Amino acid sequence: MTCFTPLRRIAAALLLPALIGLSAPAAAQGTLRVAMTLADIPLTDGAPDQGTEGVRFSGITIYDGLTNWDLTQAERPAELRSGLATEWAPRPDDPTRWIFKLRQGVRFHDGSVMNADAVIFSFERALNSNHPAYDVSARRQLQAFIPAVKAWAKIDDYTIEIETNGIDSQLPFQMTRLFVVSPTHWEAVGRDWNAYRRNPSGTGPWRMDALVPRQRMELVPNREYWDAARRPRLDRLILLPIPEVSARTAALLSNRVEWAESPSPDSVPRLRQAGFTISTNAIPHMWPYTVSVLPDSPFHDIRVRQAVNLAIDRDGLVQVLNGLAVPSIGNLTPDHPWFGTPSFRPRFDQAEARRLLAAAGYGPNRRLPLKFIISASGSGQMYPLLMNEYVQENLRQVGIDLELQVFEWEALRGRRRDGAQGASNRGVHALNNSWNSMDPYNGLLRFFGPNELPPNGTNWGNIRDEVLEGLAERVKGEFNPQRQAALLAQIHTRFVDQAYFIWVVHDVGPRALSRRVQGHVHAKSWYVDFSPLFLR
Amino acid sequence: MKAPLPALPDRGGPAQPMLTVNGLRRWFRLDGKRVIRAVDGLDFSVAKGTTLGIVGESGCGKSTAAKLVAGIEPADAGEVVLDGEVFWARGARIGPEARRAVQMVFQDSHSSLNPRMTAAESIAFGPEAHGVKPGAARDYARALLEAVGLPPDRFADRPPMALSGGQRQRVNIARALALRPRVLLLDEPVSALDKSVEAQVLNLLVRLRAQLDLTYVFISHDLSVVRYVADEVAVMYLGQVVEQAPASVIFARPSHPYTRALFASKPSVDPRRRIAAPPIQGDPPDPVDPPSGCRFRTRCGFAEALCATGTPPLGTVAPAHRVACWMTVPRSGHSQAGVAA
Amino acid sequence: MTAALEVNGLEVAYRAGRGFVPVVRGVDLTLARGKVLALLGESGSGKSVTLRSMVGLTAREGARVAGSVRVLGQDVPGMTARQQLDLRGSQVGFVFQEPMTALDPVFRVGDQIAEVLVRHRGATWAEGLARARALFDLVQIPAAAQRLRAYPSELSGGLRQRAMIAIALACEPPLLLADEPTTALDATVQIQVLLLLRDLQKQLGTAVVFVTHDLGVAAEIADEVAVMYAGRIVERGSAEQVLLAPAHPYTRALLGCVVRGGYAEAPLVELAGSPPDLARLPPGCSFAPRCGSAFGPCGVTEPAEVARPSGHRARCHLPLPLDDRGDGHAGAETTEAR
Amino acid sequence: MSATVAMPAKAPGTGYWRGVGRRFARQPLAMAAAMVLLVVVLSAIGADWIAPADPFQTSVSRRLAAIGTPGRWLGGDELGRDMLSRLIHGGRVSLAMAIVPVAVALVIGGFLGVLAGYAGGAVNMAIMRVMDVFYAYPSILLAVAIAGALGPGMVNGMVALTLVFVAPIARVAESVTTQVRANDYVVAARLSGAPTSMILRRHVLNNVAGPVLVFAASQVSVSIIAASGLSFLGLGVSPPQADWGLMLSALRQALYVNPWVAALPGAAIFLCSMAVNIVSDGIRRAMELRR
Amino acid sequence: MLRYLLRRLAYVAPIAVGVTLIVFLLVHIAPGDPISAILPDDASAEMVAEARREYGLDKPLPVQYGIWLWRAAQGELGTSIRSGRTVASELSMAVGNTFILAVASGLLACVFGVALGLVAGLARDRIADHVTSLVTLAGVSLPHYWVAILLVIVFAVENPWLPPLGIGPDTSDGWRPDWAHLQHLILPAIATALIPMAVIARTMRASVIEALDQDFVTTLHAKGLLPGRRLWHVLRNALPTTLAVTGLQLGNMLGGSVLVETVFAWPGTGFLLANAIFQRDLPVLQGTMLVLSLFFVVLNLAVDLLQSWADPRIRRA
Repeated sequence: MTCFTPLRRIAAALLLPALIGLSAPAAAQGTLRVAMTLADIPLTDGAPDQGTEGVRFSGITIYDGLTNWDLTQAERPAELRSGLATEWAPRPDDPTRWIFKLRQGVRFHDGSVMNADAVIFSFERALNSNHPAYDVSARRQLQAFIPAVKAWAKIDDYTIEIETNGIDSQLPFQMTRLFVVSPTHWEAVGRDWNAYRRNPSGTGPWRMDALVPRQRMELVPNREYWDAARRPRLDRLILLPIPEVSARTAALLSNRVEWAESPSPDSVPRLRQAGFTISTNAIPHMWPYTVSVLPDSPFHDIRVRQAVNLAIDRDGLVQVLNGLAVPSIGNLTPDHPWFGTPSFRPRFDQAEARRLLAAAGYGPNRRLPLKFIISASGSGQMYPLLMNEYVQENLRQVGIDLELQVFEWEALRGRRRDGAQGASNRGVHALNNSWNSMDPYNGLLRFFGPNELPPNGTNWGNIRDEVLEGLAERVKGEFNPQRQAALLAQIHTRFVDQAYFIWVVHDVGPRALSRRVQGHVHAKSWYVDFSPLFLR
Repeated sequence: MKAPLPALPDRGGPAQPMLTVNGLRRWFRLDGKRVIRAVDGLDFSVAKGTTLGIVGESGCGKSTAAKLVAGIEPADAGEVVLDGEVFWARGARIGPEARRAVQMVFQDSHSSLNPRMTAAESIAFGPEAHGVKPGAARDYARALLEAVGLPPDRFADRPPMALSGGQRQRVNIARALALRPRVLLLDEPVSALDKSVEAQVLNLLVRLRAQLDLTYVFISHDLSVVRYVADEVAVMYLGQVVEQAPASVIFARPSHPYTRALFASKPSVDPRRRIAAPPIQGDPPDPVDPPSGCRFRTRCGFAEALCATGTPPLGTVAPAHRVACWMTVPRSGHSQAGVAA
Repeated sequence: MTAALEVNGLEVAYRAGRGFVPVVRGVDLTLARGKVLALLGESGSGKSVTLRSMVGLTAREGARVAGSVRVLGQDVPGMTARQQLDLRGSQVGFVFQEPMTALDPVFRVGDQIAEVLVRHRGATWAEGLARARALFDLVQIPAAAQRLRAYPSELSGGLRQRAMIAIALACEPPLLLADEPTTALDATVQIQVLLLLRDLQKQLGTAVVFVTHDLGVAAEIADEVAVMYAGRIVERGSAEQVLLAPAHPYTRALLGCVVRGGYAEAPLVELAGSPPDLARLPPGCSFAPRCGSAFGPCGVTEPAEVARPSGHRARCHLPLPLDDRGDGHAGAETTEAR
Repeated sequence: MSATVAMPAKAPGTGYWRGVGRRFARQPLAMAAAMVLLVVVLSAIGADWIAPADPFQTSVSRRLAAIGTPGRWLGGDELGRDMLSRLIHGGRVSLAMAIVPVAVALVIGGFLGVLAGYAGGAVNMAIMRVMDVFYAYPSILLAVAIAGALGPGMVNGMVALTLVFVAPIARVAESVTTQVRANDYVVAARLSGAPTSMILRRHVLNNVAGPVLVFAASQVSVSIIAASGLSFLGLGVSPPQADWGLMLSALRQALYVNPWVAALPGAAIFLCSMAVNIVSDGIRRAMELRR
Repeated sequence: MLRYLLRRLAYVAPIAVGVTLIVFLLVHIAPGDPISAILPDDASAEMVAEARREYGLDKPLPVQYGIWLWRAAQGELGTSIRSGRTVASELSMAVGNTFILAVASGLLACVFGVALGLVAGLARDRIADHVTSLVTLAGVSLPHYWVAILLVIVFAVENPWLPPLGIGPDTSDGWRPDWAHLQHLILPAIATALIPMAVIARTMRASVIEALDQDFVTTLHAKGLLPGRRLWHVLRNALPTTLAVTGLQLGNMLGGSVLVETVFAWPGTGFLLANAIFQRDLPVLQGTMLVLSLFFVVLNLAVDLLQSWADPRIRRA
């Protein structure tokens, strides 16, 4: 504040004092305004775009999945809990067929009843191109997130059966993404998904009240929400897309919003000083380098992979980020049940890094040139330029000349789809892409094995490891949670020991909150539940 | 003065006209439909060693005519014959050697000198373009400066900005002479000069013509200047020659009503002999939309119905005296036909 | 009745670099009402500056002006800016050389006339336009109604200058200042405009100062002639006196330069050299370096103005010719004979 | 008119540019701006020797250090790197981003413009209509769109900016050439039968060069701002290269914390752009030939 | 006048076609597959092919151009790859918002630009001129997006006088000319107007000086006209050039708004364009570029016509 006195004085002299007070914002009691990092309101038809951010704001607010995430506590990683399905299990006689019992007495915002027909309709519209309600946009948004689903059938009004592609224990996680939409409402709006987006109807705790594309979405509580504990306490929730970080900061500081996603590290001291809370929690989201282990890549050599992991000063970086990150030494945080017991601990040890590099044949006389592709910004990418510059400087100290090639986010995604083996990525040794790791598939299984090679998967670096692949097969067939967790811990142990990634930090999902915001729980999840919030 | 360029040969002898212009025409098109008939059928010839004066008011096409003759502006029709050989015809290019034969001096002495070049450089440019070594061209330029009355020691290295109007015009004359031309087209060379300087330049031009065996086409709006330098005079009106005759004849017996009006419009310096009434009324018409028939008819005191329908031919009324007026054509149907001539 | 114009010791200097360069160096003039004075001179002689200084137009350009100017008995330099504005356009009209640039290109001609009447005569716009129409008839512009609505670029040169004259005469001023008003025009148009001015001058009884470099034009219109050289009036007198019996060598040289012979068997009389640089004037008579008759004192002291009883005056060390007969036959014949 | 008095009698032959230099030197503001530019350019060239610290050396403890901190005399950036060194090194990239596109556009646009202006007719039509098409875009929009299409990066940014500047420079070159060509001295040169190349070299180019260069110089300031704008949007220079636009973009958040340090890159851009504008104004004024 | 209009139209038509070609090519020279933007990470090859077909990306470029142009001519700009809304609907809202900003900043730029330029021109080479000239020079030299951030910090954050972003109050539907909305306009309009204002002022100064140097000004003095009337003459003469530059600057303002709209989260075309670039939303990118550049072409045409109205000499040329 003190630094700004001169500017303030100038401003005071410049502007007529009469102007003061004229624009004092007067938010209605109980109206929470949230500044999103997105540039637009995610699609509101139950198949939100813009990834997990879209799910957070337009998915779990208006809709429910068959399963939901439990976002009520901040200490442990978020777990699954029942959503529109009250219970689910594979059929004992055929573990590829799952029976989901549906919750009774749930109504859509349009008043119609949620039942098996509605769930089947929700599958059909996304996955059955012959169905009248088929919507290609829904398919694009959904298909990749529910790869296990092969077929679906209604058994009775409140029971359905889902068939998986082979045995797959991951189905319940995937069902968090299938939001159930109202067939009655779809008919009512003229069988038009665009109309549905303007006037959506789900079963979720929030109803959409207004939508101005690229400007604003207003949600009001669904007073009849089936889970009384999750009935919103706010009068109104307003979501504002403000992609420019300085604009979000300005919005907060001038009291235009009570909640801003991802404040920039540099603004943290100022925000704290102004009385805002910076809420963080290690969320299942990692910010690593996905390396190419192809034979022509230096990272083919495990010593190089480990050396780079040892060269990075994660604590320093966290400090630079003003605490808006936690160091990452694996896909998961060490307190995670699947973390396992890796013997390789990525730490800051540049001497050891130099030794390993020397062993691999690099040294002061033969510096190691590396080329990473990164993005300038993007969903979940944190502060890519700043962080990459920091890492670049770390690597320089151990004799690595890192060249950063910057793309805008979608172009980088294109490079990701090409895989390290793709022609466009020739000479590229790593990809800087953040990954959400909230479930076994997203956190571990998709990064190795032949089935996951781009463009069908995200094994960008061509990791082939028989040990990992064998363990992964076993996970899919294991329905017992404890045993599944044990297997996953083995996978993660092996993955870290092999240093298949260069881990840097985990996201802490930073958000800046006005002191008026009460009831906030920062779950260890990408998602947040707005229901318990209220304003003081 | 030793010229580094050879003189151009005289081909046809003294009897052959130096310059013959046949059917020269140039129309400018304005956005498709409207046409400015800047030069609309021009014929004349100039004997060797003489001066043809072309007189006319602004917009009559005399400057365009000069550029057409010089081949610097493309003509729509016509040809120019130089000493018996075609200098240019439509579509043909002029060779660099032939190019030398016809040079020009412009009215605006300022815009006709490159502001970034000294007097000597401007003069030397032409010879250099024809392969003369820079050193030799420079010496020649200095000699030419001397010849036009500018001591090279004082003037050779001056940029145009540091020269007066009269001095610049002398440099322009030297520049034109540097290529040893046979014909000099002088487009209002003295009209931007003060009277006292005008006399200096006119005298210089007259002297040089004799010295260097030149032929002049001298364009001017000023009758008295033309009267001083010209052997033969052509009067232009709206792109066409209306009268042409030897100077002595035309000043003694102007035949075309326009020529007469032009002469009568010139005030004398004697306050006792004042002009009682303007010889003609009105301004020259817009060349975009010239009057039909005889173009002068709108301002002519003798105009009759005939003048609006037919364009009078440039007919011979006396030896070497040609006039384009219905009144000079016997039995043309004009009430004054034959009377005036 | 006061004189239309009395100028005494007018000095005008323009800023150049650090100092000032004198452009007009002590000009004395008087002009009776209803008379025409031609101010003759070559470019740079200061004639135009003299003219514009008479109504305070040069002070605006940053010129330093000294001396006395009385227009219709009123002391112009002593006036406030506002009083000068009231004088100009109302009691003194002005016609410039180049009507194309002197008229505002983006205003209709009629409005440019009317605004003078609105300004000085308190007319309404409608009255101003009606009067403009009458003025167009006065200056013999045909199709007046249509031409009033035209922009200057839509008129021919002659019409533009007539419009300019209409502006200058809109308030029927007793004094008209004309700066080379016919120079930019073609010969056949020039004479029309000149004679129009002459007729209007007679008709309205306007006194006119007419600046020109053209001796013929001066002869055509002037009652009196003053010849300027290097910022001074070197000779003045009646038109007959100056043009037919010039007393100053410069005036004689000018007359000699006028081409009027037949084909040039004999070269023109030429005036050697060029006008002096006003910033570096030679000592003595400014014309001395170019003067064929210069002798001892010419290069040392500036000649004072010598007047003859007839009123013919000149600044020259040479005694004036005694045969100032006023009929000027001698002068005319000698020049014609060349 | 009379305000300008006859020219001094002595004027050296090659004196035109010397005269421009003299008239330029008489403008104190322009000289000061030229000095500023000279300092910036020299320090950019000699960045490796002048910069007091390694511009890439991070220092967590000196993040956003205040101005005057030992070892960080102009403060530290968001990674604690030395601002002064980064500003000096950044000048190199920023100036390159500003000057190279204009210089390349000057060559291309100048060539096209002179060609169109001198050839006239159909050639002129063909070239200038194409230029008109490029001219039909708001300049920053065009730069953003091209850079967006090509992707971020210094070279892509330069290509985008070059394309932006070709059309305006070609327009100026064309109009100046057309004016010069209409001068009687060019007509006289053509009358002399000199080859076109010689006329262009001796009569056209040296009269066209001045105004076109002055215009191009004024565009450098536009380029500085546009280039930094691209970096701001993430379409310009990539890290870790120090570039003022990138630094401005990276530090804009720190404006809330340490405004004086964070405002430095913006101030550098402003200072440089202003200096360029003042200098090009000064040259323009010095080049005015008064009769 | 009509003939002039037709001539200008004939001149503009090929430019407009050229503009569409460049807009089209711009998108297709872009490296990277636009399809990847619209598909999930692990989309199958069939999905890719299907999307290609759907967006017509499987056809040869000239055919794609033809189809695109034909559709664009009918006002059909396609569908946003990301939002599924039609590009036309995305644009209509954004164009409206940009228009509001453009009008506001255009007014600011014109009023202050003309006023400053007039003051400088009339006070030529005096103190007021030097000061104004420095101010306008600073105006063209400032990175306006940076100024935008500073404006926000000073006038919205440190002193909560004006809102820092958005086009209106949180719950407003559509724009209304009331104070609640106008106050949102102030800061973005100032930031956007900065450069055009400075350029207009510089042009105005030059035109005023040029007008003052013309001979007719002496005539005005000789006619004894009062200063107010003389000023009116000078203004009318300075107008055509200033108009021309103003048109160009207003167009450039549209371009500059890319940056300013980003800073102020102003949901206009610049905001749309920037996001379309980052999201590789090709139909939106194309549509926005097309509309903005065609608008620029039309704007220039309008300025031409205005200019010919203001200057009778142009009409005759």
